[in-house]
Amino acid sequence: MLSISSVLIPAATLGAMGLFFGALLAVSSKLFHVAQDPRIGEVTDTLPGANCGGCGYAGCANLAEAIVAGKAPVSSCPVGGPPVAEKIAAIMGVEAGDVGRMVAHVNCRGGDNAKRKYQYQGMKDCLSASKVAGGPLECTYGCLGLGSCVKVCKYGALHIENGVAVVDAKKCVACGACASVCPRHLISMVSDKQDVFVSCSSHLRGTELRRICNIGCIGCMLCQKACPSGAITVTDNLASIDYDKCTNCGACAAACPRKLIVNASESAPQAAQ
Amino acid sequence: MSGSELFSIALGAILINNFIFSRFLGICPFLGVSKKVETATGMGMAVIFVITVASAATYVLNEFILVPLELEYMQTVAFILVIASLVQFVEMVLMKLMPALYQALGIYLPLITTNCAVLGVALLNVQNDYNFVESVLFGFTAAVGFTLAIILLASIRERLEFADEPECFKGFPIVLITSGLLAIAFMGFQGLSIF
Amino acid sequence: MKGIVKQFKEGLLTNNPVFVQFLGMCSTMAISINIQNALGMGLAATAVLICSNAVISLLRKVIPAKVRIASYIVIVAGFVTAIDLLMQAYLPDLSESLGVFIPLIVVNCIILARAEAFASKNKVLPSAIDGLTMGLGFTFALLIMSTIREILGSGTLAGVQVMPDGYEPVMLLILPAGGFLTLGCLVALFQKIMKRRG
Amino acid sequence: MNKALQPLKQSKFMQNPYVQEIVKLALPLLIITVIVAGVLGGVNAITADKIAELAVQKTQQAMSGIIPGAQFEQVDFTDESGIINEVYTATSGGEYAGMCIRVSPNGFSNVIEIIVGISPENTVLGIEIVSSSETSGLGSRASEDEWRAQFVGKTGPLTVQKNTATGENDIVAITGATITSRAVAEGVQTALDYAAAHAAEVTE
Repeated sequence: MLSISSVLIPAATLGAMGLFFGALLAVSSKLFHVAQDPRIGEVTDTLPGANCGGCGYAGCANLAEAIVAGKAPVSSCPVGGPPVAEKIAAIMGVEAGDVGRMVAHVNCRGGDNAKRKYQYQGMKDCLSASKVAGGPLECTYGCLGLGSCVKVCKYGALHIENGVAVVDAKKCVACGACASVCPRHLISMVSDKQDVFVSCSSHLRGTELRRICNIGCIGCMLCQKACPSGAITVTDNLASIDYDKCTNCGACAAACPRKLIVNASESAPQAAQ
Repeated sequence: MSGSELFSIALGAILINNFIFSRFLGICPFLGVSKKVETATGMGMAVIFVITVASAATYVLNEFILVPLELEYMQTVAFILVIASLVQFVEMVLMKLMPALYQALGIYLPLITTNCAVLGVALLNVQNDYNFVESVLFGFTAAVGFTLAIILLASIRERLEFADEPECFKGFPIVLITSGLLAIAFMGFQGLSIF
Repeated sequence: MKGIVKQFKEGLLTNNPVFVQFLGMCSTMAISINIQNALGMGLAATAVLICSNAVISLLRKVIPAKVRIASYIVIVAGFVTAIDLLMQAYLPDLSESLGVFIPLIVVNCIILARAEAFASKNKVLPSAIDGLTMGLGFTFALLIMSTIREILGSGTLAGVQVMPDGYEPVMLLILPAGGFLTLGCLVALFQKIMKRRG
Repeated sequence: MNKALQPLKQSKFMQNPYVQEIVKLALPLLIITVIVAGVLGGVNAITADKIAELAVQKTQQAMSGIIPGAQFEQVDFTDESGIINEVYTATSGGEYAGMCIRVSPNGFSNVIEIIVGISPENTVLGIEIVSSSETSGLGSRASEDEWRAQFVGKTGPLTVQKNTATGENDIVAITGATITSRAVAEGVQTALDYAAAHAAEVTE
């Protein structure tokens, strides 16, 4: 029955074990103390701790290390969402706001406007398609529109519109998964305050380009002349904008004869013809 | 215990009663960490390392402390205390002495404490009343079975990225179905027996 | 009051431990072969979840970070062994059929995940309720799994012959592989429903 | 409380950082383990005899199922096979009516406990599966009556057949659970061997 010894013996043995292991952990935590950025501990605690791997890292502590080392954005925990992002931003001394929300942007609008070299019927994946004779498009820079970026995006921020990938700025958390999976490296991270973009990445000469894509940049330099702040320059047959100098005035978009400079503030202009 | 008996324990733990596909132990990390092959291998190595040490530790604990004091009912609590502290201790030692190996295993070590397989091995060792060598061997081969399973699944999952399965099957459902098919394949080993 | 309803909805549907968080799958797939096992396991796990969440959130300020995992597991193991012993004494047949799975509740990921993610950060009452809702979510998932697997797999429901005599039971569903397949399809169905309801 | 600890806190022993860390970490763990162990010790003490009593009750029930109306008396035994747990001699109406042996061979997922009733002429009177947590629907079908009835009357070396029983001592395995069927057969065979070897010494 309930005798004293039947309670004391287990309590004593397990207590001794608890003490032994507690001491072992205590001594080893002192002996093997490795200087570690205290913020990693704090960030790990704010993360939900489910170690689900949704952020692409192998667990929350791993993500915390990446955030503290600056390799991962503050808001890369999908499960935590904005509330956790704010708390981590506070710990990191970086305001989630002033860092400026980064958003992915696809630097091409060819898609169905670009001529096809052959009819591709292989695996629905841009990487595999780009391996078959350089991809089905005549243009070796353009977006293949097979949706590898759409598939890899965990937030449904990308979709294919008439043959080319388009980013939904509201849903994008700039985790960079699409940028790394695109074989043509067309996706870049830009600040969401930037409205004017050159939606082409081809360095082909104008005559060559006119034949294979009717809304690509032919390097006519009209935009460079029209720009008041000298933000847009044509290098190697392709116009490119220096986002720091650009004031979103839209002069270049108006001047472009091919209408390929997108000005998000107005409605996106239609294709040239 | 003759060689063939040891071999039968080893083969049983790796193929016939594989810890994932027929004993259902350690599924949470198995599905959680099998996105890429090298993370899966890292997890596998960490599991082999911890389960083997845990089997030895739990055998010694059970044989010299719990049984003499008739505290068999305390097995679960004692084993899990040992495993949790062992994992944390190993994590600290590795972080200090072998930072390179720690980076490789790193995050998987704390994940292992919540792994049913580790406690499963310890309890099965006691149930089959294996002696010391058999317990360590059973732990080691069970972990090798786990690693085999997780690497198999990881390599398949890497190719799954390119398959376009129906929308609602994306993510875990297709992984579960794949593991189901792997489990059917492993059932083929059921008939295997060694004399 | 509203908070509790939200927790219930979260536990059972939007944040179901098995179908959404993918926790505790070891026992879900292994136990869900017939209804009695599923019910027994679900209720035992719920009982442990409630008590351990309550006690852990009670002690959350006392336990230092370094020994956090070790102490949580010891508390959970204590509850499980206590329930196991009580079951063996007063509910012998249920305890026998659940066999090795009762001690494995200790490392059932749901309990430790909820302890780590919720109980160690909230007060006692919400943690206990969270334990209850997550436990019911787990039992709910187990029941669905076991109804399907028992009816199709062995033609009976709670031991009572349900399917017509000519029905040849799908033995595969009783085997371990069936666990994976059934859970896979169920999660797919769940994602389809949750997606349509936004 | 704090004031009482004051002298202790100042002592040189407590200044050593290791000791402080140990106290900070090990003390809570110690307290928790002691409480948990104490509670478990108590619960175990309460339930221990109930569980033991249940076990004995179950064995008695099983045995009277095999040899109805007999009194059973536990006998000590020398066990070479490693799976024999208990041996009872059955006497009904004053004279020796056979032996009941509890064996626990290793089944598919767990140990299976079987009680084998053996008549004085060394034939199997019946078997009862006391406890088994084999996969239900497969291994658990071993406890069904008609499958167990196969063993009744058998004496010689038992052989497990996959589909039809041809020989006199054949047992048809349960479909899909050959490992469980073989385990049960092995248990019964061990009991038969033991009874044959020790029948004389028990009856006198």
